[in-house]
Amino acid sequence: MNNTQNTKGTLVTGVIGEDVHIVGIRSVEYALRQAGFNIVSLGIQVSQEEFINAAVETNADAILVSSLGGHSKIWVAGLREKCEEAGLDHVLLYLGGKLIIGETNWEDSEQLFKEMGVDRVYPPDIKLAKVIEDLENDCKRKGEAS
Amino acid sequence: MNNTQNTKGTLVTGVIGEDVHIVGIRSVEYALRQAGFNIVSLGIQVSQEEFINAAVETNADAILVSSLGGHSKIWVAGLREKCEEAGLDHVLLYLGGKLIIGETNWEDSEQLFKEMGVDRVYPPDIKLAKVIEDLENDCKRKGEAS
Amino acid sequence: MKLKNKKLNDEEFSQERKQVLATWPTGAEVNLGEGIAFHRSMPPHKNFALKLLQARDTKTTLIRCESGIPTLDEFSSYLRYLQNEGQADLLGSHIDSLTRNQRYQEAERGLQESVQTGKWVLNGFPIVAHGVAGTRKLIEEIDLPMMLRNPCVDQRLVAEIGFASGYTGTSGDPTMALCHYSRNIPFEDVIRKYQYVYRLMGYYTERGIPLIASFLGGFAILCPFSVVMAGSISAAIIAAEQGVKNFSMAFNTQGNVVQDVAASVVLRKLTKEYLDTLGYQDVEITLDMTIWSGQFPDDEFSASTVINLGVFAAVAAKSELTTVKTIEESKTIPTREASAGSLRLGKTLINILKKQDLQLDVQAVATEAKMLEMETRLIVNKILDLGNGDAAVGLVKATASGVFDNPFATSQYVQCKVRGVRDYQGAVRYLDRGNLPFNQEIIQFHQEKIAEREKAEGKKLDYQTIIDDLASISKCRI
Amino acid sequence: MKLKNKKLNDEEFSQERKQVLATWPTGAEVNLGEGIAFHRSMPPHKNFALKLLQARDTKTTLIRCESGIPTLDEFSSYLRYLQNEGQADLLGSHIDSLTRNQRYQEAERGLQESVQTGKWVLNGFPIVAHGVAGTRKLIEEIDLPMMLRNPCVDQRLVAEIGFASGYTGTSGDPTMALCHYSRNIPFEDVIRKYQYVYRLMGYYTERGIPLIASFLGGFAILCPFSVVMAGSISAAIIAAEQGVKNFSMAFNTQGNVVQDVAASVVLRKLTKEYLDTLGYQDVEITLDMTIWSGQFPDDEFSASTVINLGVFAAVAAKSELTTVKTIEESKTIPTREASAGSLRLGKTLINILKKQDLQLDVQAVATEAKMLEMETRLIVNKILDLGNGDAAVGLVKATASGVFDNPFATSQYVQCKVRGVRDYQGAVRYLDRGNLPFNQEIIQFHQEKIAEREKAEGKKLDYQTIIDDLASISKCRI
Ligand code: B12
Ligand code: B12
Repeated sequence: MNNTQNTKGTLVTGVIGEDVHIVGIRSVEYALRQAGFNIVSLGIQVSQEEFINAAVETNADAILVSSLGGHSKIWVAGLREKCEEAGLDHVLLYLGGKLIIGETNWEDSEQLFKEMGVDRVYPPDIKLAKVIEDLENDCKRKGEAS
Repeated sequence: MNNTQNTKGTLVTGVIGEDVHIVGIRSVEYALRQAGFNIVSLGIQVSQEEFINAAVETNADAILVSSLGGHSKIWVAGLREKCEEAGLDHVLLYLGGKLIIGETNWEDSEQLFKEMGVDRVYPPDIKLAKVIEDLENDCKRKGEAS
Repeated sequence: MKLKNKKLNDEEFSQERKQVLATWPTGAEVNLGEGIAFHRSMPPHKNFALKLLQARDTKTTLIRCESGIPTLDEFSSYLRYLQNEGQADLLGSHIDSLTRNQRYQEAERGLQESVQTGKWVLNGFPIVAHGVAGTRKLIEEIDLPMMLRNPCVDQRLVAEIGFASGYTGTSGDPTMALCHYSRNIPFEDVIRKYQYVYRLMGYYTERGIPLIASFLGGFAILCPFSVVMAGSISAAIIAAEQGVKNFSMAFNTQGNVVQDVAASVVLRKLTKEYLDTLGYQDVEITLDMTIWSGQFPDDEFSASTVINLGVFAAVAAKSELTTVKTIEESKTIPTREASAGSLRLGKTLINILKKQDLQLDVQAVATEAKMLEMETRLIVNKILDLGNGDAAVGLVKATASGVFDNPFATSQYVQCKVRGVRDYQGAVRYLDRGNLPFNQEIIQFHQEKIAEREKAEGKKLDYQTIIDDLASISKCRI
Repeated sequence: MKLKNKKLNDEEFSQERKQVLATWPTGAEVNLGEGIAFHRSMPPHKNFALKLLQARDTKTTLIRCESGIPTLDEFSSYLRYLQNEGQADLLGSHIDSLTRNQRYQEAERGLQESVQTGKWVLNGFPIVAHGVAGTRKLIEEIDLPMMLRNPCVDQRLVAEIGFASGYTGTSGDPTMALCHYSRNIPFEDVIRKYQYVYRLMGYYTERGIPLIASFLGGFAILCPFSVVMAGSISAAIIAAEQGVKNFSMAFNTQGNVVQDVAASVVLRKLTKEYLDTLGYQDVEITLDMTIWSGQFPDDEFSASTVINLGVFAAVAAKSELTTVKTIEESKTIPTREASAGSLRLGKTLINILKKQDLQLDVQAVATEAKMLEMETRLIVNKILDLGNGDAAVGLVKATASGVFDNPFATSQYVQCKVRGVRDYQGAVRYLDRGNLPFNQEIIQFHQEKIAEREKAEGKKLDYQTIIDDLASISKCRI
């Protein structure tokens, strides 16, 4: 399942769409690398195709999408479907950042993205320890399932 | 009706009850004096009796009560009745300052004090020109009536 | 009884205590020995004076805000909110103004109405109605030092109940009480009542419980600093004689940052010097720079800035304490959210500036401080002269002759001849120096500063200017 | 095409214009002659450059905030609210990021969805979708100067439409666009596109319509000022060559007030000096100190203080302009109430401090400025050296070799080797100077400052410190 023996999993990271906010995902990468994951970092303005190609190439366990600018809905729609087309049936999709402009209810946003096929959606004040915990659990479960 | 020929009217002013906020009424006095009224200034912590005695002595047209501390209800209650007892049937009662702690609706407070027999109730952001105008009108009407 | 700046002897003190405690039933709850034992049982971090000394050592500015809610439960939860959500360093209790004026009966009725209606019918905490038993619950639920905020003529019973309950300081001093909280009580009487309060504090202090007294000397609301500082220094001398050892020298900032900082320099220096010279050496002095206390802007955003500006001056002055107003100051007794938020506003500034060691224009501060020091010295010296070295007697005489004064006093015994006005840069100057004993250099300095503004505005400064200047900060300018 | 810092000739320019205007239907609405006539018909108080020059003459700090709402009606009423209720001196329009990236089709869809749903689906104003006709309505309804806020790689079409509509300036420069708004576009291309924009501005300027360009040089978010200032000075040289005459030299304050003020001194001095030396003498330079642009506190009270602190630095530095964030910065596109309130927050501070002529610790500012000036000179000189006197060529080469750099750049062409970190007093120092061409004195200065903090905290500063420092202001400390 992992392409490297000694990591907890391989993760493709990037900022989706036309978004340039790099600082958040850099912090996430730093924390996950410290926690023992293998990170494939794509930087900013990553298209759906680039995410998928990288995940296929590296046999990734998860794709971590960051989106701060407020256009997440526009950019994330269709990503799950494209993953399936590319044969990435079991890849985990995580999404974090500031997703909706003028968000009034976080649960609504979460619901919206879950319906698009995102596995986990995080609010901006998420503690990275929680993300690590989720990834460890999800990757293990995924490993057992496959 | 006035005890001095050349003024627009005689006004007794003071801060009622245990209240020490002097700055507001000093500004009021200054403005009314400039506008041509005769001011009898009683200062702070004026009791109902002191207001009434001063009004009787000077044959005042109006009593101007200031109250900032928030205890206005406690101190103003009964003032109109005491005026009547003292034979001050036609004296005008004006009230201004910050009347009610945690006031949510100015109209309610106004109503409350009007029911106590106060003729005019002013919110803190009142323009003094409006007070002068009211006084001029009310004093004239009072003069015509008596 | 003839007033004298002389420590009350044990006999006098205990006689008077009996009378004071008898004025209201809850007075009977006070037992000095038991009160001292209670203080000994409190952790040292709940002592106001000790916490301020720590701040002095670490060059930190601590923050608090004012508050007073009638009922115990609500006040307790309000204060805990300020402690936890507001990150307050110290707390206090505004006493309601009925209690301040010994109208305990009415305060008790107001408390009952507040309990029944759930509305805050009183404008503060009616401590006498709550008594020692009730008040101690409050003290025990708060993990910060608490000070009484009670600047009135006669705070003897409130102080007795407050200290016995665990408050570790009080604010209000005879000059404040006379100038702004009384109408026709002779200054002798006011001072005499404060001598009792200070003796009571000395009593605790001598038994190892340092209680701190706060001095303001009259409001600096469009009033030049020298006359109020002369007042607070004189009041401090009176307190020192009764055995007070911890002095929180307070003043209201007025918005010209250089002048506010200069005032802090002078107040610290001269308090130390006068107490020292007069033989009160083993004392601890800290500063408390409170936010502008005149009319506040209605707009909460602008009010935030006025608060920040005061905190900035306090940090720049390395004041041990800043007392902030809230963004709802112009309106009414603030909600706990507004109070806590206003504390965080200041706390953020303090934390960001903490290690920056920001120095304001050293030259400008020094010039301002030099004049201020000269003025203050002349007034204090004259006060001491008038009393033949007795600060209490001197203060009474000085007030009668206008050597001590305030533009917005409420007492008939204060001349209210001095008038302050802002100069071109917003510093407060004497438009009228009344009977203050100034020399030609000072008089000229103020005249020049005023002339500068008159020139810039093309008109003479007069009473209308004073009214405008009183309102200027509430209109978001200076 | 070979990049050169050389004024585009009329031929090149008009060729390129045709291509640019053809990229989207609304491009056809632009007519230069008619645009200039429209500017001539506007009152002078709506010109950004002229208003800033007035501020410079009267030593005032003007204020604005950022905003961008998709629909015309809502944006117009939003801006009028900022003008009337926020007392803004100047306004602007953030362009949405789809438009910034030439995704005009999607921006148009987003605009339609916004109109239909009444929700703000876009993160800015899609000016290309609105075209000249639509945008001019906006300009006509606002009585203040308006600037495009559009720091992206290719703002040629936005600039064409914007200036023709009546905007009188633009922000964004090639260094900013490269560092923070691109991923894999070569610097040559970015600069070349900006040469067009600057030529267009020169064209208006030559015809009596001064348009102002704003320069940031890269974000100073935990990045020492010298490297970003070297970037903005180089970009200004490139603009000057194309005929830009009005320069708004901007930078983000970072919270250490002395350092922020020192940066203003150096930026003003060196911009003037380099433009002068290189033969661009008839230019006007003003400063724009913007609020900290890193992560903001969630708490709106703390956010208020962060805003106030930046405005304070701007006033202390006598900056002609301060650009404020809002108390909702950490959350989302702010409501108009939050924006207007945040403007009033700053306006109150400006008005109160206006005449105070506050001088910060002159000595500390001078020391800080001396080092900063030395650093900035070394970088700019090296950039010019690398280009044999050609700023454009030099900047590209300097970036490739890390002589120009930024810690949080998004472009693969930027080395991101430099690392900033706060010293004990919160000033930002080079933890890693990458390939910046510094001398021993500078290297040692930064090392000493870092060592001071390491000593105080008892541990080495490393990547974790950077992450912590990035978040510190959002956690209400420094
Ligand atoms: C710095 C910044 C910028 C910089 C970015 C510099 C850079 N190279 O990164 C610049 C100035 C370039 C910028 C530009 C813009 N910005 Co901006 N920016 C910010 C700011 C101030 C801080 C962002 C930041 O660095 N945060 C620090 C990091 C550590 O936090 P974070 O990103 O939230 O990430 C954390 C979590 O969210 C989480 N996380 C993030 N991603 C992911 C992904 C996964 C999978 C997981 C598990 C977790 C996770 O982990 C991090 C750890 O704490 C925010 C406001 C704020 N937060 O204070 C606005 C903000 C994000 N920007 C905003 C906007 C609108 C823009 C612009 C569109 C403005 C415009 N119209 O011009 C442009 C965008 C242009 C574009 N093409 O994208 C808005 C977004 C509005 C919304 N979403 O509703 C904000 C909120 C400001 C505002 N109030 O309007 N911005
Ligand atoms: C200065 C001040 C003080 C000073 C007063 C100094 C002095 N000698 O005057 C001091 C510090 C002593 C003080 C004390 C207290 N204060 Co005070 N004080 C203020 C403050 C900051 C300004 C008041 C002021 O001078 N305003 C300027 C004048 C020009 O405005 P004004 O008084 O509103 O008057 C105008 C109008 O209202 C009108 N007006 C006033 N009276 C009348 C009468 C008539 C007939 C008319 C027509 C018009 C009129 O005309 C004026 C012209 O503009 C206000 C808050 C604020 N406004 O910013 C709080 C405030 C009034 N105080 C308040 C309180 C609670 C107190 C204390 C009880 C606090 C305590 N528990 O310790 C004590 C009172 C003690 C006592 N015994 O009364 C509250 C009142 C709460 C409420 N009403 O809901 C306020 C609102 C502060 C707050 N947010 O909590 N205070």
